Amino acid sequence: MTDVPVTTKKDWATDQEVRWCPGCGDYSILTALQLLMPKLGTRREDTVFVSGIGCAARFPYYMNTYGMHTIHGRSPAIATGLAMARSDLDVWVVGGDGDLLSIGGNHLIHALRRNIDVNILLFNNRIYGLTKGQCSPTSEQGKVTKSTPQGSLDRPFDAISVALGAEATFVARTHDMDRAHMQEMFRRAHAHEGAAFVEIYQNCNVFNDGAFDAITKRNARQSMIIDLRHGEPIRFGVDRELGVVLRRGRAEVVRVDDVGIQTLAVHDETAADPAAAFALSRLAESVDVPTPMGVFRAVDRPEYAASVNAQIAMAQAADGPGDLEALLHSQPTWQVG
Amino acid sequence: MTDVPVTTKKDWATDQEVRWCPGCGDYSILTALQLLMPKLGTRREDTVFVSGIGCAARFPYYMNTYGMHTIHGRSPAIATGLAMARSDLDVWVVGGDGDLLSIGGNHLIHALRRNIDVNILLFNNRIYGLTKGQCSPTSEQGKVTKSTPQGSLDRPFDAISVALGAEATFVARTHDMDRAHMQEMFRRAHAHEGAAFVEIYQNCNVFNDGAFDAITKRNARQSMIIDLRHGEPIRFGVDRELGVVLRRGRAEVVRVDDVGIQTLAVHDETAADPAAAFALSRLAESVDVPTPMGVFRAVDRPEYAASVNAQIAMAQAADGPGDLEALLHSQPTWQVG
Amino acid sequence: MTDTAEQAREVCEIDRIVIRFAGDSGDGIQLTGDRFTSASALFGNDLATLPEFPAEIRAPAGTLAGVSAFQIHIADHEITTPGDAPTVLVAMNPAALRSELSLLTGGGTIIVNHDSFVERNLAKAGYETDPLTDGTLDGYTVLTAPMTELTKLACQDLGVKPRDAERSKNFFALGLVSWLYSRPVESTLKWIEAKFAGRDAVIAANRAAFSAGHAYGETAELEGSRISVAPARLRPGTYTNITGNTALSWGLIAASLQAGIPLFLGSYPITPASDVLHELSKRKNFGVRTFQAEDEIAAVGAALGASYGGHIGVTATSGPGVALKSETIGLAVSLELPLVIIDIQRGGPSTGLPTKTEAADLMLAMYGRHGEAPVPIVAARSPSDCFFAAIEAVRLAVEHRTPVVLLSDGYLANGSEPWSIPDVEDLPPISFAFASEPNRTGPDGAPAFWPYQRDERLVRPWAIPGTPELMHRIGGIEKANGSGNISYEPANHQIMVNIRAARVATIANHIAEATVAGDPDAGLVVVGWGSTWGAITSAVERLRSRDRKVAHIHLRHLNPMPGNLGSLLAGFDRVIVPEMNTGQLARLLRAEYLVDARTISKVAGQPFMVAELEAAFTEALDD
Amino acid sequence: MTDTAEQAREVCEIDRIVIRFAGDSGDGIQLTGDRFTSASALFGNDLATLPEFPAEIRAPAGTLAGVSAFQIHIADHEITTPGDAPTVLVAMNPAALRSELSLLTGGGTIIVNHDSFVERNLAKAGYETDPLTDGTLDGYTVLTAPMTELTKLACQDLGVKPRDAERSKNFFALGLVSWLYSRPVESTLKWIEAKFAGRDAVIAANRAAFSAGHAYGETAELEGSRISVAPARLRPGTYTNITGNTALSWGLIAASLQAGIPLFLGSYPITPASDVLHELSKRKNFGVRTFQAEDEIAAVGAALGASYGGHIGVTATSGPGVALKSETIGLAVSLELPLVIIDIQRGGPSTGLPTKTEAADLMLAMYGRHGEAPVPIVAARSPSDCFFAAIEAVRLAVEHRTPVVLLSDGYLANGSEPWSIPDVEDLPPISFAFASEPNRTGPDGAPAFWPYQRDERLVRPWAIPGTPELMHRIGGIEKANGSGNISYEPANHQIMVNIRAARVATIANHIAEATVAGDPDAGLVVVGWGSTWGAITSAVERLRSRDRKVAHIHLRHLNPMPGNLGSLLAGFDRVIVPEMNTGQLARLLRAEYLVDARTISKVAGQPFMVAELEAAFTEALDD
Ligand SMILES: Cc1ncc(C[n+]2csc(CCOP(=O)(O)OP(=O)(O)O)c2C)c(N)n1
Ligand SMILES: Cc1ncc(C[n+]2csc(CCOP(=O)(O)OP(=O)(O)O)c2C)c(N)n1
Ligand code: SF4
Ligand code: SF4
Ligand SMILES: [Mg+2]
Ligand SMILES: [Mg+2]
Repeated sequence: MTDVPVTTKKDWATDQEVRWCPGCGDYSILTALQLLMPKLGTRREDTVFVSGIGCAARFPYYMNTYGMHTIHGRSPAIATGLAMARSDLDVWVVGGDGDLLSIGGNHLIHALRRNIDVNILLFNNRIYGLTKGQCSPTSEQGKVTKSTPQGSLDRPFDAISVALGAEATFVARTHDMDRAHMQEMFRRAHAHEGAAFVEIYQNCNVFNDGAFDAITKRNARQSMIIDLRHGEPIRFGVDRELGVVLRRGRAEVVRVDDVGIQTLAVHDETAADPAAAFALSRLAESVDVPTPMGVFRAVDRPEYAASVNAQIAMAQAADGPGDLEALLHSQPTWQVG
Repeated sequence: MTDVPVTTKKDWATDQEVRWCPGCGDYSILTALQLLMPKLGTRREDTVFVSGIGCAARFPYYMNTYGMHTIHGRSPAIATGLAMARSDLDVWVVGGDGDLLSIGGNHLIHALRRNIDVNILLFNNRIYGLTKGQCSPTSEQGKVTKSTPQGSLDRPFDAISVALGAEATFVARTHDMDRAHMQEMFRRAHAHEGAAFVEIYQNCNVFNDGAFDAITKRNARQSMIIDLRHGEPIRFGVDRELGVVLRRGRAEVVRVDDVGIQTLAVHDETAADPAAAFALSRLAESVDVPTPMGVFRAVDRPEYAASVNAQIAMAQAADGPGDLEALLHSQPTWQVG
Repeated sequence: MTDTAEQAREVCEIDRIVIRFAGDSGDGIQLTGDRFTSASALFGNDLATLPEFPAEIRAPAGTLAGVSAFQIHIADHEITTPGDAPTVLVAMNPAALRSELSLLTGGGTIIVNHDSFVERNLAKAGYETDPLTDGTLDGYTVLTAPMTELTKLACQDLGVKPRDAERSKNFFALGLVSWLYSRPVESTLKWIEAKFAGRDAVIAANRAAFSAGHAYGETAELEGSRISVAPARLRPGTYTNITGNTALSWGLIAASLQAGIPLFLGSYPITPASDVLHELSKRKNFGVRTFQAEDEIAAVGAALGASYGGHIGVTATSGPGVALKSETIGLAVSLELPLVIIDIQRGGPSTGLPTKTEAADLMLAMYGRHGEAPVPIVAARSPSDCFFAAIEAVRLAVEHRTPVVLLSDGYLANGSEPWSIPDVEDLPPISFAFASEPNRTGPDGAPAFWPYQRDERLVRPWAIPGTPELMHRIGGIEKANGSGNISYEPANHQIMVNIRAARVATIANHIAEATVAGDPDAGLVVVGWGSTWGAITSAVERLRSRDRKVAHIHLRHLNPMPGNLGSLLAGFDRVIVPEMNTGQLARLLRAEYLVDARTISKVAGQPFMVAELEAAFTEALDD
Repeated sequence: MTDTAEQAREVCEIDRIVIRFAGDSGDGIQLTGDRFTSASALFGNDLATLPEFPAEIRAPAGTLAGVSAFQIHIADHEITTPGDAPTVLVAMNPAALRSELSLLTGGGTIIVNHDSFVERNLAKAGYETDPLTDGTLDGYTVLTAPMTELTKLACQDLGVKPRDAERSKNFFALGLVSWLYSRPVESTLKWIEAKFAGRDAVIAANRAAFSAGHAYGETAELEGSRISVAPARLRPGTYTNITGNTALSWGLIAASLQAGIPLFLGSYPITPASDVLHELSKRKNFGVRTFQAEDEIAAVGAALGASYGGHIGVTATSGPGVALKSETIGLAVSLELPLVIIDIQRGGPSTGLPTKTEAADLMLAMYGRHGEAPVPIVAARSPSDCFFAAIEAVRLAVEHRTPVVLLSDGYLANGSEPWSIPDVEDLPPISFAFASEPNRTGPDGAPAFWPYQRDERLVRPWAIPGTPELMHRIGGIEKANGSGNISYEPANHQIMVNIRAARVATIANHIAEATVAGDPDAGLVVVGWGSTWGAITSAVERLRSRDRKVAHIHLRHLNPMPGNLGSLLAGFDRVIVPEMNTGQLARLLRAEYLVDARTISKVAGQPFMVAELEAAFTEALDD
């Protein structure tokens, strides 16, 4: 990426009127990314945003890059083909909790295990926004929605647990109320080679307003957000009086004084074994308990397209560059006349 | 289930000629189940086997119960509807690693999170058998198959990790070489209320012969199978000299002498937090390291259909049993003439 | 419950009027329209409505993209459409005026909220100058009222904050329009109480705003006198105003009662079908099970599984969902189990125009499966007809053990009309019985059960799990006719392909014949299906009132087609087919009967206007 | 590489022969058939083959369900089918004899492995008594040989274990048949060396068995003398024997070279399409990318993503997969990007008959999407023609920026025929260029890019990521023609629907016109598509050799159809359409041209026999 032209936020914005409800959390995510892109040292023409369908999925229309607004749930699969064909591109996938965890769940976990080089941003508002308020795979049990007047019976997924169970190499969580934190996660995701999965707690102020207030409201954050920092003991709380220990394979929130700093778990996002990260993901059991934010896991594993290109190179080294004439004569032949 | 007639294996077998390759591991699984069914105290007419497509998926034809051999990957969804509609039935789902983890992966994880009362048997032979030998989502990286002549590039799923990441309430693993162990797992799965997921290492002697020999061969088992027993320290090895500890959130195999019995992890399949079970699942990193077998997790959570029926009962208690006449007049009406 | 409008002096009676309410999505336009509709319905008019939402996503307030509209046609006689062009436009803001004005009939009446015509809003709507003063509205009857201000004023002493009071301005408009068009008042005030029960401030504000609007009409000097549309002479009966999706949902419930087996809906939300899921999920007291699946494939799969278990498996979706369900519907064809696939059509292809109407999925329903996989197709013709279409779809599915596609569309789904509530006793029966015992003797002389042994209608037994002796396995691989065992026999496959075709074809003997409306002896016949019924009917009536002869055949069943259709068509020298697609039914008719059926096509996300069809029919008659 | 058969005394020359090898799946029948095919090809015969596998799943050895067969038709003149009925049946076990005997022509020759006719095997095959002795074979020429024993004997001194030696018995049969039908020997011995390179014991055993079989023919007293089929006078050229799936895969590679952009195959394994994935995954040195996706939807999605990136996105599947891809194909229609969907048709509906052939997905290809979503359809007519059909499909997709469906079927996919290898220079060009710069000036006077600004063929620019200045967003929601911005405008939607239809319709101006084979002045025309070409051609030739006049039009393009087809059809008084479905093309022709096209239907998982068509055509001519 030599001499990438200097750009500003507005270079990355399109002329299209942004069409989300006033107050929607999607705006702050869009702003965070539009402000970040000029700092990533990439070109607009080398960047592609791929999405499915949903409010979140309208995202590509607002980024002055290449973009595909595809069909519901299929963006990870479509982005997989694009990333395989064009490893030179910077490919982002944006979608909602319905788009990526309900109808698109399978494409998501397969893209993760294959380590496709795409940055996947899951806008989790725990509701179906675009279709006006049905429950989603992240809606809490008992939630009353248009489709569940007596309360949802489905146990929700924890997006981080799902990703870690699917062999993901980069897994992080952030939220729409903290631009700096979002940008840090996006920057890390972009820097990661392979599939980078970022869950963003996002407020749908029309159909699920305040879903994350207990955690993300300014005054709540210190005591409700477990800020994961690589190499540091996991601590949080107004006076950092709380911490996390890993006991018998599971993570527990403790008072630092009760256990002593040295017993606190030291966060290692690079651990080859995802078990500890998974244990941490289980802390976010509901929307009103301290919830880890930050990078859960970031490990190196060959990125898919690179391996694909390597096989092509090997094949060409072995059989020489493709020669059609030779191919057509590669089976037994005989002459007539 | 009062006075269930006494039956024997042959009552549970159909007159259909079994059509698997001679030597296929599927035979031993079929036998194990046909021998077990008479002991479960259920009726044949109350039992339904639902499958997708694949060698494994031919299973229903050989069980003299009700059965649906459906389409590739959809059996968990179809069984979900059946189990929701008929909570009185004993519903089993049988499928291969392609059927349930590739095309059917999404239906599987959603059935697990909803805790649908079905017993899911995953015949994992790490290959596509019926289509004659392409790689599957559980094939090891680098595997040379018809579709991957230069070796597969995909990182495989660990079925147990996927299930645990998807909020499964019952998760177990067994293998086709040990009838007693298979039967024990099937019995436990059957007894579990809600979705019971059992992965069975199964040998495809035609397209992936010996895939599990390193673990399941009689002489290898003692040292390669980590036998999970609830409430007991996790030990294995010819002289039970090896064990498992849970350290910093992850599971490690150790020499018992080095750490002392008291530090060994005591297996708790009923732990509310799936983290420890997940940590154990990571031990099966490849097919040539000690691999845990048995029940990883078995916790109580309301079974889906029961909750559905409860909502119906609540609705009837509240609004009275459905009255069409009243429904048709439930909006403002007016008279003409 | 009925109440009557207090009549005032100098009211001029007219036979029909089309009013269009328009404003920002946030202005509660749909609510206002719904309420005006109920009042008119209770008053006894015949009516038809057409809500028009902005695209699924919310647009910024005050912009053209954010305009929401609701059109209602009320008359003192029977009508079949929401009206081509409104004669009255209620515009709550500049954007509404701008986007809807073109629809208004020349010289029509425009009622605007003057307070919203300020710089910022004008700019957002793309007006450089104020249309109220720059001559844009010359030739129209314009009635402006400072609705926002007067509403705030009215709420002043109620302790309602001005910002909240402002939200009630749509009720001011409703009150004003109610006065202008002599709508009953009491019922609306009562309704406000009920609707906002528990939120006293809101009730107070809305009542005050409504009354203020009504009073404004009475007192202010309004050009043009007050207008009234007398009640229509509808067939006697008890009426309710119903939308297509509600009628369809109730029809499914009625069908499950007629069949005596529970209803199972497996669905995945999608516009404009989601309301079927919403409505049925509120009806669990009927033993209805609703399942919001992870996707459309799981939704139809679950429905099929429920059908195997002895329930009526139903799935409701729109085009994109039907495409996804294709493989599973093919399985249902092979399993020969009841299944109802509801396609509430919307603009396509792909995501297309999710909130706009279209009827271009007929060929998908007919041919959208691999191999030879015929399925019966039923279509609804009006909002209330969705009730009966749903019953018919379930009847065919259950009695003939087959998946059935039920076609509706966005226009029917959200549109409404008064419906003479049928007597529950008169609903069509759905008769069948689960298999209860073996149907043959095995080679060993013991009783045996053959799942594919057929009755005279080629229907196989429906043996559900739990039934002793009848354990059997079914699947999507070709089966030996009779035993149902897997069979790769060439001859057997040919037989099964033929039987699957015959099973559907013979349904023609079990459905109503096609009937001819209008002039059976006309030279020209208009053949239609689905929601074009209303516009075709009106257009045909207009032509006939001008003594032009036209016949109209409207198809409830698209596959198989009624047995008498071929001979009926042979009786006309011209066949034209108006469709909201590029000519799908026309192609089916041409292929089936070799008649030169001509297409009148409109694929613009909107229903046909009566005038459009009237013109097209006239042309067809003249050339 | 060619070699010639050593000729022996008393050989009787015949012009054609149809040999069917049959045995247990484990007996290596396909290998034997393939080898006999190559030998015959190298010898210079024209030929056609028809492998018949048992159902996908392996059946127990020795059972009827486990029988695998391979039929080959060799001739000294041009032939187009693998032959209706074999004149020679090689049966390696009783089950093979039982399941295949009925196919054999009366008085045909039967060659059996005597050793396998023992109690157990006879029972497994359902024979109560030994067909070799109970008169079952009266009227046939029966030639029995103790193949197993003689093979073991031959291998005795090679240090090969008897059990392994037994595995070579199919080579004994091959040797014997090679002698009987005067096939070259050397090439087969050479081939054995190559095929089993590294496994010396196997090579030794197979060579020994083959030679023993050949010697057995020379020495033993065989009824009926030795037969030879002379080389065919084929057009001069270099020939290779090729299957449909190989030809199709190579065609895709050729097309990517012609277009100058890489090939991307997104696929999910399914019979009978998997071999395309297998073949292309071996050709990465051509820069081909192959991706085994998690399912068919991901496979086509990845292909579409690759197309957006500037590759030729292709997906290969069979009916069930096409059904699943429906929604994504609809998206491709809306995005107006190149995409090739290959449907290797098999028996349906649902899982149907996975290993049997059928051609019942035409309507699915034509109409299997929601909304109005037309796509071009191309069909292959013979195994080698799959090469050119693939190039044509890619050409239309790339040049017209549209998804294209390419139809083949199980019969073409696995069948083979000699192919005169084309000169690479003569392959059809594929011309297009990626957009490289802005295509208009924006309001601000600055250069702008409109992704939906069209050229005279209504084709939009293909601007791929990485191109400066051309950043743009596309999606499945309706777009404003030109700018490509989301548009809910009714008028624009109508325009876009019309353009999408016109885009495909105008392709008729860019494809070859339909041509008439046989007698252009006949009264009867046979219209066909796909793999029926061989059987129709032979049947037509037979009739014409009996001085009956028949014309034959075979369609490469099913949508749009050639511009001259309508006028051509008008020139005949009878139109019949043989199809391996219930009449899908016939329905399209009837709807399009209002001609009374009659269907000759066969849906039995097998191709038409020439005799069947000959009879049907004769009947059509006579009545
Ligand atoms: C195949 C298909 N099924 C269903 C829909 C309807 N639909 C559009 S968006 C959506 C889900 C929206 O929820 P989410 O993905 O969480 O995005 P959000 O709107 O909340 O940002 C659904 C069900 C569709 N467009 N296509
Ligand atoms: C929709 C669809 N796609 C693909 C196939 C082809 N197919 C049949 S079984 C199968 C996978 C078999 O592998 P697995 O599920 O592991 O079962 P196994 O045969 O190994 O027991 C595939 C790809 C199909 N029948 N239907
Ligand atoms: S519906 Fe919710 S998620 Fe969608 S734009 Fe509005 S606020 Fe945002
Ligand atoms: S292919 Fe493999 S899995 Fe299938 S039946 Fe044969 S041995 Fe078993
Ligand atoms: Mg959401
Ligand atoms: Mg498998």
